[in-house]
Amino acid sequence: MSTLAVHDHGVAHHDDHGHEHHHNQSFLSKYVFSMDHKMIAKQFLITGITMAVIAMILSILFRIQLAYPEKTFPLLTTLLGRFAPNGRISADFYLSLVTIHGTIMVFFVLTAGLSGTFANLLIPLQVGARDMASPFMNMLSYWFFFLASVVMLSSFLVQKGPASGGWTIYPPLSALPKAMPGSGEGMTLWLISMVMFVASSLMGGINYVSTVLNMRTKGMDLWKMPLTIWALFLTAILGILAFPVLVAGVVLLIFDRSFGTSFYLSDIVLNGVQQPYEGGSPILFQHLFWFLGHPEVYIVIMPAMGISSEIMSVNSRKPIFGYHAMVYSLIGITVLSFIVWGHHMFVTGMNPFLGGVFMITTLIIAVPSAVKTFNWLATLWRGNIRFTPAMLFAIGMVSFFISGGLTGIFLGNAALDINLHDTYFVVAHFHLVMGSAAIFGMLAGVYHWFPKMFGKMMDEKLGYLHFWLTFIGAYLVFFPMHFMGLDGVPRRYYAFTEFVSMQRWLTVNTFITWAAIMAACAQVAFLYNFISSIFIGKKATQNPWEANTLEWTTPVEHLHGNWPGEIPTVYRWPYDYSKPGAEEDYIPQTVPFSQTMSSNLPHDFEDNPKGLEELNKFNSTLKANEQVK
Amino acid sequence: MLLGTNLLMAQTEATANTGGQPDAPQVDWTGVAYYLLLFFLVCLGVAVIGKILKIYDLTLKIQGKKGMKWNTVMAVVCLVFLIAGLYGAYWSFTVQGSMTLPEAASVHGVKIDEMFTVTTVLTMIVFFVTQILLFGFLFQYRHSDKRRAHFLPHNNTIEKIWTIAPAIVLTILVVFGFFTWQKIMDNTDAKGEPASINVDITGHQFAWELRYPGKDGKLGPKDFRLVTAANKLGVNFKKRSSFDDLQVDTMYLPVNKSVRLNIQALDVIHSVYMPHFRVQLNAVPGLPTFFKFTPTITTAQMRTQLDDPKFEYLVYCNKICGGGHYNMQKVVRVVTEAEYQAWLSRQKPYLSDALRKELHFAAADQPKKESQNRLALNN
Amino acid sequence: MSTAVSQIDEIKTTPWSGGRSPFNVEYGKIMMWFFLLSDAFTFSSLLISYGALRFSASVWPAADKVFQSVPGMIDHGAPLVFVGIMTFILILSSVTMVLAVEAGHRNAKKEVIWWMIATVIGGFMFLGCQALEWAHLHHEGFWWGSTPALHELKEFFTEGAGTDATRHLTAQEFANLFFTITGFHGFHVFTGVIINIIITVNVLLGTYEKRGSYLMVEKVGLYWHFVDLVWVFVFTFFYLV
Amino acid sequence: MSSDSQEVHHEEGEHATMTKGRIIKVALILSAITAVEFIIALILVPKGILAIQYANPVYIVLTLFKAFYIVAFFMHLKFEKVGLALSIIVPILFIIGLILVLTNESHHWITLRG
Ligand code: HEA
Ligand code: HEA
Ligand code: CUA
Ligand SMILES: [Cu+2]
Repeated sequence: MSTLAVHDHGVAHHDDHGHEHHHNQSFLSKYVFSMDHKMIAKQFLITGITMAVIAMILSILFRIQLAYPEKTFPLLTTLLGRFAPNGRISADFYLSLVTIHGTIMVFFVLTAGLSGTFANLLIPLQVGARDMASPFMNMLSYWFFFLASVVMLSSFLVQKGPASGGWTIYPPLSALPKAMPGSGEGMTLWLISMVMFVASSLMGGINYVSTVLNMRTKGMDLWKMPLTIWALFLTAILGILAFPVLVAGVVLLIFDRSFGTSFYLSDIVLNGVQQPYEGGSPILFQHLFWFLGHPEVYIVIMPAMGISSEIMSVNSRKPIFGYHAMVYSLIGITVLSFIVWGHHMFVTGMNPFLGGVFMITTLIIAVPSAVKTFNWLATLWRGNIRFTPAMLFAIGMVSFFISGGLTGIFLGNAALDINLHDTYFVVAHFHLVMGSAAIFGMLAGVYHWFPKMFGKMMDEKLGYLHFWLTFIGAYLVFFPMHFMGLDGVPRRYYAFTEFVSMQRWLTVNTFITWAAIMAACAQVAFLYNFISSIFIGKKATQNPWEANTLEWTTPVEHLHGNWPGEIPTVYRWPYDYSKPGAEEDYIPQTVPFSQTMSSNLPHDFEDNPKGLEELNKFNSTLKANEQVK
Repeated sequence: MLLGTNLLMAQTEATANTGGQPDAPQVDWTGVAYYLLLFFLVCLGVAVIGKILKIYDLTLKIQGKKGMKWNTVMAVVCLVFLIAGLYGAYWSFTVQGSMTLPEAASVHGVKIDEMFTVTTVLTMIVFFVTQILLFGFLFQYRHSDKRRAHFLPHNNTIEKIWTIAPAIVLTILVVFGFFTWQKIMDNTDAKGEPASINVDITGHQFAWELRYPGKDGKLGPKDFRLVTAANKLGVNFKKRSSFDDLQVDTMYLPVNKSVRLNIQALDVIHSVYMPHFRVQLNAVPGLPTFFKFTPTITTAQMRTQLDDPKFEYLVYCNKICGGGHYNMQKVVRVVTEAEYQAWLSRQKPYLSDALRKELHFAAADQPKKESQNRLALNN
Repeated sequence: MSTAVSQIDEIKTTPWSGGRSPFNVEYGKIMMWFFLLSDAFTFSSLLISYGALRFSASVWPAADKVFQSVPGMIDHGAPLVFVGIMTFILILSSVTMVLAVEAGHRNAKKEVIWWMIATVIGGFMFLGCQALEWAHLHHEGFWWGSTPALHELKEFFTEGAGTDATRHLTAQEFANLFFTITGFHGFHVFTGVIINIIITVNVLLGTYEKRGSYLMVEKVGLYWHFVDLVWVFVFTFFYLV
Repeated sequence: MSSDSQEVHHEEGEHATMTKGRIIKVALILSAITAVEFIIALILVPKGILAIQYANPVYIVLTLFKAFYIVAFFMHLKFEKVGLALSIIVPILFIIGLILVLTNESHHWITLRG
């Protein structure tokens, strides 16, 4: 009766006097060291958005350099001091900007900010639990993430600037402090921050998994879970299995940097001076990194997929098409994502034989992705579509995922990757699929669950403005990059002035930069909308989107323990929208079939023969009565 | 004296508005203010429009009408976006698409380009179809109170179809790609075919070093411990094969001859990237890699093709390697066999006089012979 | 109709249909299991890296020549004896830990305490041995980024294996990997011991008695056995293979 | 809600399976295997009865046995639900993938270094 006693104790106690308990909760325990999953979700979200905006500003800074490589901007010197002497960002700092931009966006925005927010908010609410399995570790998870963010940003304060070896920190570049300024303290901080981050995501991950496994409410079997939960669950598993490998890689890197070992280093002469390293292999690091790195990119997209599926079903008032297929494709992606990492290393010196193998596995991943894409389209087909901002962003996510995914097919082909690797084609690919699709998934989630998080509604019109500017902006930014890539323009280049063949892209670069600035400005609409709605937004009703999932059965006013009384029991899958014969066009999961006799279908009772019997009896009696009349 | 104070003032002024960066140029704040103002004006405009819309909405409602149908508006915008987008994509393909690399200048490059065309065709079909369906549906099935959505949870046959269809397409791509890849990466000299020319290319921050074999056609072994100012690559001169090696500063390649690039790096990872030949492989310190290819178009021919008299093939560095990464190039000239031989005979041996001194070779008889045939080479 | 309702609203009570743990396992234990799974990936990656580097090396120090002393007692010619002792200690401490868990199931507080204390002692003994082992190797000249002098190196290899250069190179690689990986494992043992102590104290204070179950001991037990498990692999790949 | 799940959990005395006797037995098996490993390492191999390249696979197999006993009995996964066991075992396949790839790579490195 033990631990559950502990953890149930908390719940019981909230049932009894949770309500009056609220106002005499101290500020610290309510807002700062909160153990309530809803508050932690908000903390993750707000930190995530802050990081996102910072990383976005970084991207604008280096875009300015790419657009006006010759111009000087005294303002930059004022802002960046020694990093931008006489009005121009220095070459090394450009790389720092890119590196930190990438790192923050991938890990801090789209891993912590996305999974962290929505796993914390939705898992307990949608599976019907009082809170996370371990609220305490949940809190720790956030605070580790917060620390990691602080450390990462603090690296802008060190003399030689932040890490600048690219977010993939390939050694030897990242291992030799003398190789470039950013590989000094900057890289050290990067590594420290990363270790904390992994700790955070690990604590989060095992929490999510055990919550989904153990704490589903009565009737919530796996095939009644919303796709968001499926996605977040599998994402958590990916994290648990992938991040530790990065830890191993990072540990070895730290030793190479600070303890004179040579795991990744061999035969190095750094500007004329022999280094005492021998026997290591840089490729080893690349394997360890990408064993995480590739699952990571699916960690980034899968929650977005789940969120979009949910939102598209709700707003086209139509069950998600092929629910089972959607789940199986998610599982397929999860499994496959562990055996394709080599596609980042086709031309890095990996054994060509492996290149061939990885190319096969990589292209297979397109199949589950295809299933998802087509099922989304089928969900819209003959729907009754409501264009809430959330819906628009979900659709944007699909559009971007198709575009970006298809470019992935080029890269996945080892033969083509020879000429595309590390060009702007790759940059275009991953921005479409991650910088746009995944971000849009996150934004969709924010718009959709804002009422649940803050009990207020966001302004729709501003939402529309935000969507169209960002959507068009992102396409304008990233579409042309493909063609730069096809012209062999390499990424991580400080300026395209030194190669005659690249100079003709300058106009395009200027255009891209201004498009980016526009898209960035559009985020102001979002931020204003977000913040103002928290305070002056109009009050939300309990179920503003007329959705079926459990979270909308909780009161608008948050209370620790989520449901005032008993946790509701679940009777049906979450996608009974526009069911023929039902009076409403949605039937929440908590409505028993006996209350919807007119709309029940045989298909609802696949795993309940008795129920099916009853249904048939009921229908036959109906017929009989009609004949009587 | 006066002058002095002036200077001083200038100083303080400078530091005042450049955050302690004496030598930094003046910020022209008016410019900044201008942009900020512009931005605020835009925001203001947006706000005003928003208000107007709200009021218009209200008036409509007051008149008992249904108010603005934002849903329909959005649906229409989706349609507009679809059309505009399709045109944009088309424009981008034609205009920017025409700015991409010229035809492949190597044997395997042609294969890669075929691969690329096939992939492009297949994926672009998918691209246009799916995007049209996506936005088409949005407009077609926009909300209306009269209709109810069509309850359709699943349909196994169609799901099977669109699982298998992509699977087939991808199998085609995989098989085609797999064999292309195998062919390209197959690095054993085919029987009968003359051994390919060995070219040694070594990357370091931030330049490429080239080394060609001499008469013996063999490159001498290297060891990073032997690197010195004069012996940049650490060539080992205990071995005879090293003596006639040549140091060159432009990569000359005979057309239609198989070339084997031996790729190395001294400090960090670099990447030998020759887009025109569709050649790329990383240069990894401690792990010599190589890439075999056959150039097919001479620089001269390419110049006429692109009617750009200044055109040059280039080696880029395509793996982040530090501050100079963006400017680490080497010129490649593809020439006829004759030109190549002529050029080759003009090249200086790697074993420079400075290096001889360093190695105290003056005494040894070996180098004497060396120097003679070097003279021979020179005239 | 009422029957109809009850049956039509039937919700399954199978393990997976919600309202209970599908594995009949309390959440804390599931978390521990998944943490261990994750940690297993870390160690595997480290060991795999070791493997990759070792395979690509031409020669490698012979374990029975590197480890042939019992610090403080025998200085030579006792290959693998000392590590044998270490291994045995760790296995034993694992056994005592299971016994503690087993006693926990019988709510036999006294026994739990004794077995836990035994486990802690075992842990400390292992750490002590590892410290000695490290000290000895360090004394011989092995360390991160340093090896014994060239002429001494011969004795760590099977006769005639490799050249001076390769011997030095691989000896260095060996040292780096050995200290890093055993260090990482030692760190785990150390944290394990700390946790065990905390738990022991809690048992003494009767925390779990009040709770009515010694599940906590069981969870910590899992961690402790995992540390043992890792050692089994470290042992094989550094001392035997 | 989940409290009753725990009730269920605690009524089932699944731990009864790990008796003192069995613990001792497993402990003995583990020590025995270790002993065998030592015999191979200290007697068979030096005496040339078993060549090292054959000894290594034997070591690994024995190690896997030990691993099995520790996980199955000490961590008593053998007595947990199959589901849990599988969810722990199956992911290990990915590790095997990593092993295969890196072994292949390390051989490739040898050929590259020449
Ligand atoms: C959200 C993140 C995300 C996602 C989902 C993907 C998805 C995919 N990625 Fe991407 N990728 C990245 C993020 C992501 N990638 C990042 C960040 C990098 C760069 C890292 C760095 O170097 O900095 C990268 C780099 C990258 C490379 C390495 C390029 C290089 O460095 O040389 C490759 C190569 O194979 C690749 C392939 C793929 C493939 C095949 C998919 C597939 O999953 C795509 C599948 C989807 C579709 C195919 C579209 C929908 C399907 C249909 C419409 C059906 C019909 C389609 C067909 C029949 C073809 N990606
Ligand atoms: C989520 C991932 C993400 C996002 C959103 C972005 C956004 C942008 N990126 Fe980023 N980028 C990366 C991930 C991302 N990037 C990565 C991983 C790299 C590789 C780094 C490396 O090489 O090591 C990279 C590198 C990279 C390069 C290559 C630099 C080089 O190689 O030299 C360029 C060049 O233009 C670029 C530009 C931009 C621009 C203009 C934006 C603009 O911001 C786009 C316009 C704005 C938007 C589309 C809106 C985004 C919205 C928000 C950020 C707010 C979000 C709020 C919530 C989600 C609640 N990025
Ligand atoms: Cu050299 Cu990049
Ligand atoms: Cu990938």
